[in-house]
Amino acid sequence: MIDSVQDFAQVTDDSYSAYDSVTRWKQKEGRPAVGYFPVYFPQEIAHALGYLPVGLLGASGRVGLDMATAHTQSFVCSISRSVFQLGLQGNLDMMDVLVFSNICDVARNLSGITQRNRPGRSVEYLHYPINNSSAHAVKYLREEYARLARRMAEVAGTPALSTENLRTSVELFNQKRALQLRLVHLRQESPWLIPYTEFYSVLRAGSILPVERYVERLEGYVREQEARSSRPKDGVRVLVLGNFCEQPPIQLMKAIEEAGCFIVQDEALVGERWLGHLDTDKSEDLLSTIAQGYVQNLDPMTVRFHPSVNKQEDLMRRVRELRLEGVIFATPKFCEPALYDYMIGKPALDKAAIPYLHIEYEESMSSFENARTMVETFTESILFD
Amino acid sequence: MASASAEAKTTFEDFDQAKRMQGEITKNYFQRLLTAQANGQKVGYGFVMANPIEFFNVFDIVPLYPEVTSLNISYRGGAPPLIALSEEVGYSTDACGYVKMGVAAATDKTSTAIGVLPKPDLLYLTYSGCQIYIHWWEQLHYQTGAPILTVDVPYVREYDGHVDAHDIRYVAAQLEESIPVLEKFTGKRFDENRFKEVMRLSSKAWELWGKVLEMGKMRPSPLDAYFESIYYMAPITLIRGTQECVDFYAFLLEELKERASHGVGPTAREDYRLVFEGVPNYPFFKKFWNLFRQNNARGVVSTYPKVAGMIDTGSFHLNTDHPFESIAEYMIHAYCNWNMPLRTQLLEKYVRDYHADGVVIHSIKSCRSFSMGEGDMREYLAKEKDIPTLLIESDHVDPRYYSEAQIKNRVDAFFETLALRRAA
Amino acid sequence: MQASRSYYAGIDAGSTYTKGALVDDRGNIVGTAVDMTGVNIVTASKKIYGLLLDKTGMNESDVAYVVGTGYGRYRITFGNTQVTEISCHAKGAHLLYPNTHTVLDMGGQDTKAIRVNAHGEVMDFSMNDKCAAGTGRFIEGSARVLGLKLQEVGELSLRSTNPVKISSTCAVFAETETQEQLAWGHSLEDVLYGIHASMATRAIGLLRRVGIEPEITFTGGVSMNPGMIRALEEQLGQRLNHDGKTMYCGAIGAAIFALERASSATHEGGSAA
Amino acid sequence: MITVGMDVGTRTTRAVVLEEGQRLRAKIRLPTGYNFAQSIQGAYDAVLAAAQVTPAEVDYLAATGFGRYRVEKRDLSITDITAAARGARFFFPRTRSVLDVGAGNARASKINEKGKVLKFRSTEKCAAGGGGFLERIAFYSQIGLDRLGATALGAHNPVAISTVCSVLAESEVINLITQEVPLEDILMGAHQSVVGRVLLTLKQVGIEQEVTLTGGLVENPAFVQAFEQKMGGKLNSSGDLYYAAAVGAAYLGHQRLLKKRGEAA
Ligand SMILES: Nc1ncnc2c1ncn2[C@@H]1O[C@H](COP(=O)(O)OP(=O)(O)O)[C@@H](O)[C@H]1O
Ligand SMILES: Nc1ncnc2c1ncn2[C@@H]1O[C@H](COP(=O)(O)OP(=O)(O)O)[C@@H](O)[C@H]1O
Ligand code: SF4
Ligand code: SF4
Ligand code: SF4
Repeated sequence: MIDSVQDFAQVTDDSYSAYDSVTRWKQKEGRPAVGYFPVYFPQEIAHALGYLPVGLLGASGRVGLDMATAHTQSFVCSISRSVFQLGLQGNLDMMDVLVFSNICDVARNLSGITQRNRPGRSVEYLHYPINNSSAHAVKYLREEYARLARRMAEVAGTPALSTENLRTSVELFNQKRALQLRLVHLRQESPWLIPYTEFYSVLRAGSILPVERYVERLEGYVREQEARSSRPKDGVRVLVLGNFCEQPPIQLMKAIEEAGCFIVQDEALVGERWLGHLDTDKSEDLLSTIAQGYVQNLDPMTVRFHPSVNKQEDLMRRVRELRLEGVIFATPKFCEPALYDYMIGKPALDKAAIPYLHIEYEESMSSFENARTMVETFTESILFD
Repeated sequence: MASASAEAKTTFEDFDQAKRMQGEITKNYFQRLLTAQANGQKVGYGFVMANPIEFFNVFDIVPLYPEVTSLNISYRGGAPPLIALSEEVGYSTDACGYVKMGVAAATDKTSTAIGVLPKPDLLYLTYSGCQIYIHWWEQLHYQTGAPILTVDVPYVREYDGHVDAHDIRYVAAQLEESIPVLEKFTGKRFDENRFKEVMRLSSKAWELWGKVLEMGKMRPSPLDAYFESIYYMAPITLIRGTQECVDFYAFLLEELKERASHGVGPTAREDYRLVFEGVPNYPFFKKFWNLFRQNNARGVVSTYPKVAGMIDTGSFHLNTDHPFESIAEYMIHAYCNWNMPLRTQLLEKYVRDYHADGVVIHSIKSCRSFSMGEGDMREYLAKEKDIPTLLIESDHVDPRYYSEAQIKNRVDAFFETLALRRAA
Repeated sequence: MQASRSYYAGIDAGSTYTKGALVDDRGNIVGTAVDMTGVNIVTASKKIYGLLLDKTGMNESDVAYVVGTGYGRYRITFGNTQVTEISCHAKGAHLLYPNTHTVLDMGGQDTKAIRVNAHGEVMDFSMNDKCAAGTGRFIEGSARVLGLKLQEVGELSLRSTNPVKISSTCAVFAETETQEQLAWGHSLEDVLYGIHASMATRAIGLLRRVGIEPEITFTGGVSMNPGMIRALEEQLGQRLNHDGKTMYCGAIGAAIFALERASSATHEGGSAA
Repeated sequence: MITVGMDVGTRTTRAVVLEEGQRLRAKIRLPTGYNFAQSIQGAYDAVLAAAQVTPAEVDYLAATGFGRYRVEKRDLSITDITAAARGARFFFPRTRSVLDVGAGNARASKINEKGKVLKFRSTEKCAAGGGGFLERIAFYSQIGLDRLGATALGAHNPVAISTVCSVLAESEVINLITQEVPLEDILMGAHQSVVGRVLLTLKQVGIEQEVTLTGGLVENPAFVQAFEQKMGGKLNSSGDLYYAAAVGAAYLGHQRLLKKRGEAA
């Protein structure tokens, strides 16, 4: 169990820059790797093609941005610049394919400039439908997936996607998501059991470890945590929104906890567990199943647009169900999707008189004083009168 | 200065009548817009970038483009109070200025420099080129309760500009799906003949507008395809699909030919030919233009007027025989819907085709759809292709981001290097 | 005076300091002068011009041509013409170090990276973007807030053993961050070096935009700051040209332009004023 | 009961001695500098001396401000927003909105009748939303901070300085100076630009009467005047409010002590 935690922490650390574990894996397995930019990526497809899917989650402030600065301006979020810097430095060279998608304008254009600076190597772009009320959306996404699978097979010279492989992969990833969700629920109920830092690195390891190994480790870990009991502690139950893409500095999340808050739910790495369970029994066309899983999933996610879901009502539902005492909007600096979602949530919280706080972060920030002061005041204002 | 005599055209003014006509067209359009709801018409909000406004025409929906209203307001100096209104309720300074202005203008009774704007009856979400469009309509949806009608448009993802058939099918299918929705919304039947007629007029206007912009290839160029186009691009957006629109571009084309034959242009001489990229700065538009005018530089071609449609790239045809597919293709080929390498190559091609001396990129701090990647564009043009390239930054509507001394310094230095190259 | 009107002056009216330089007709630097710009650029530039003449023992009549540069270049009323400081720094750096191919100018309110050709002409340039973090003003601000003299800041930072990471992208914010790091108990030296290191990273980003080609000449007021020199050299892994004159580079370049313009003006038989 | 409140700010450290949570016995301020331990000790010693109390007589020490954790002898640390709110109420009991403007940023809060913070917000970091900007301008224009406000009040036609970034705003000021715009008008413009940002922050939490200003800017008459004009209402401000956060901390310390003693009894 200690081993798992260390293992998780170590690979998490690795994913902050060098991705050495990916290089080692490739050497050992002789198979390709695909790096995917957040938020969501159909990892099972990559897995079924023999790829190791690896999340590109920025460099957590561990690299200087001198090279990225030459190509990008200062008014874009850190994750885009640090992923770009990693690419320019050659730290992503072991990735046979990089995939970006339409989560925002920054990510969309990042695909092209990454391609331009990675001559002769594969950079793919996936379009996730935004119109889930169209009868053609699932079909469209299925074709996108099929296209991507063809490209990836071509790049790596691996055999084309087979239904059998895909079925095995979907089942594995079903397990992974189920375990992650169990952990998420456990922390929702008893947030004092696992410190956020540990919880985060456990989840994050899932974006870099081979799924077989991850599932095995995670199973033991989750079981052990579920069996643990400790005296419930007092804290302000908060929901943290905004960190769905750029990873907040772990120090910031710590500062929130130290100020007396329990982060009962947040959006870090949501894309990893977002699909929940996919039913593999019904269909022979599993690509459609995966596409359907995306298009018809109505769970709220900032970078998804559902004309039919009311984000405000959904937020209030979460306030009730999670027994929240406050909401913290922790938005990455310059991340417009997060900033606009804040403006949707804010009036609803105002109306219901639920306290909320807005702080901005950058992955490379090294000073948390301002944030700490704000969070402390926020908790003081909830706790004392 | 003596006033121009009636018969002979003597001053530049005399060759600048299309701009005045455009002013009239815009004025009339605003008039129609501001009275639409009182006249029982529906107001649909739409986006400028490669929009299928032909559908609005057929259903008699009056379009309101918050991008256009915002730029007009900010051209008239009216942006700060609207931006302030939005920031007071919590919008970030980093958010797109158009959105902040648009949201404030749609709030109850907000009066703007062009009047009290009607609220949306329908939000037409065409996702060509900018992701903020989605967030913007979401804001308005929660604010006003107006329904959103979505047409998803995939990004041009291939670096050679290829667009998959499934992309076109997907967009065309959605356009077809939107017809019953619009019928229900307006209570009118879709009139196919009318639709074809509108399409025909649109194509005609596009064709003429394309020819107008091609005039920039002449040396000297009779027009400034960046600064003057700001005015000229209004009709194609506001009143496309009408005879009036076609007439406007026909007139403009004639006027420019006349300018060419008289050797008249927007600057005294043409010392420099420049390619412009990016949204202009509206609050300081004239000052900004002057920085270039003073140096006798003309924008001979620019990407900005192409936001409405990529008329000069060979990827554009409206075809009445396959109306849905051809509109779909047009929507996919929106400038900001192109990936960055394509955009960069287009600029490079412009430099060649238009015999330009350099490229000016005006980067908008709060618009990542345009600006994310412009740094890399500069890298490529300046470093790999040795094309003099100037990158300057400010905002399209927010005067707080314009620092005159800084920009002037850069522009002056740029002309110094151009002069040096010329001498060499 | 034996040869009247054979001297050429450059005045660089910067945001912080106004600098002046005088060269003779072969381009030798005869003298330099500097003072705070203050609120009145017109007076400041006149004053520097006077100072420059005093120091070199010249009269106005000895000077054939004056070129103004810097932010206040249009206010240098006695100047014959003006050139932007980008061209001037390139020119000046070329004079001081003829093998210069890249110039890094760090001044009070902007940082510029300039690529120059073998004649000291600007091939490409890039300046700090809209966001002003990473300019000399930032060091000045930190010095003032900490109650230090400008000259002390760089020196002190050299004594750092364990530099603190200052990562704020914002100059305004970085000032506060500096103090916060101190409040958390980091040593002054370490915090100061952290500031220099973070500014160096930004400056190198700008240099990369134009391409880093040796030799690199470091100009502007910040080239007087040993902490900045160390941080830049460490991160670049190469040496920079700098000396006591690089601060005057803009003015020197302007003086050279004065020389060149004056000679071409005589050829054309006219005055550029 | 004697409680001491210390507010360790980025520019100045303020210390106050409060008797029975009611009577302000002494107040003192010293520059913070970079040697925190020294300024904190200095301010502590000085304020005790001024109040004529010995260290042994101090019952409680509450610290606030960004350097609060460096006050090693503290019994309690409180954030500046909470402390400033209580301090504002101490001097102006009918306060409902508090505006605390220091060097780095401005914080606006809405409080209830007991001084509890209901909602708050600080100026965004990418903004010239604090007194530091004015300090720079004072330095640059060679006017001196003490005379800055008074000079600005002589303006006839203030020119707007609109840039968001304070560093760039300085360039703008320089640019205006080169255009020979009268200094007073530029200075007032600079004040108005800070006012604009601070007022925005206040509006984001909602303005409720009475509004009290705390922190360093109470010493700047031009800021106060420009603020009142722009807000269209009165602002409580007095020299004592420079010490509001320190007083608020001392007051909360007193409350804490009462509670503890009550529990013990
Ligand atoms: N003696 C010095 N030691 C260290 N730094 C200095 C010294 N003199 C000037 N500087 C730095 O140089 C900057 C001013 O540079 P300068 O090139 O004169 O700017 P500008 O041209 O904008 O006036 C100051 O902000 C300061 O950081
Ligand atoms: N004597 C004064 N006259 C005018 N303004 C002053 C004076 N003293 C301080 N200020 C203003 O107050 C600000 C400092 O406020 P303060 O509350 O001391 O900051 P902090 O809490 O960060 O130490 C300065 O930036 C300055 O603008
Ligand atoms: S952090 Fe926000 S702006 Fe940046 S890539 Fe992610 S979604 Fe886009
Ligand atoms: S982000 Fe850019 S493209 Fe999008 S609405 Fe704003 S200005 Fe237009
Ligand atoms: S305030 Fe800071 S982040 Fe904003 S533009 Fe200025 S230096 Fe940059």
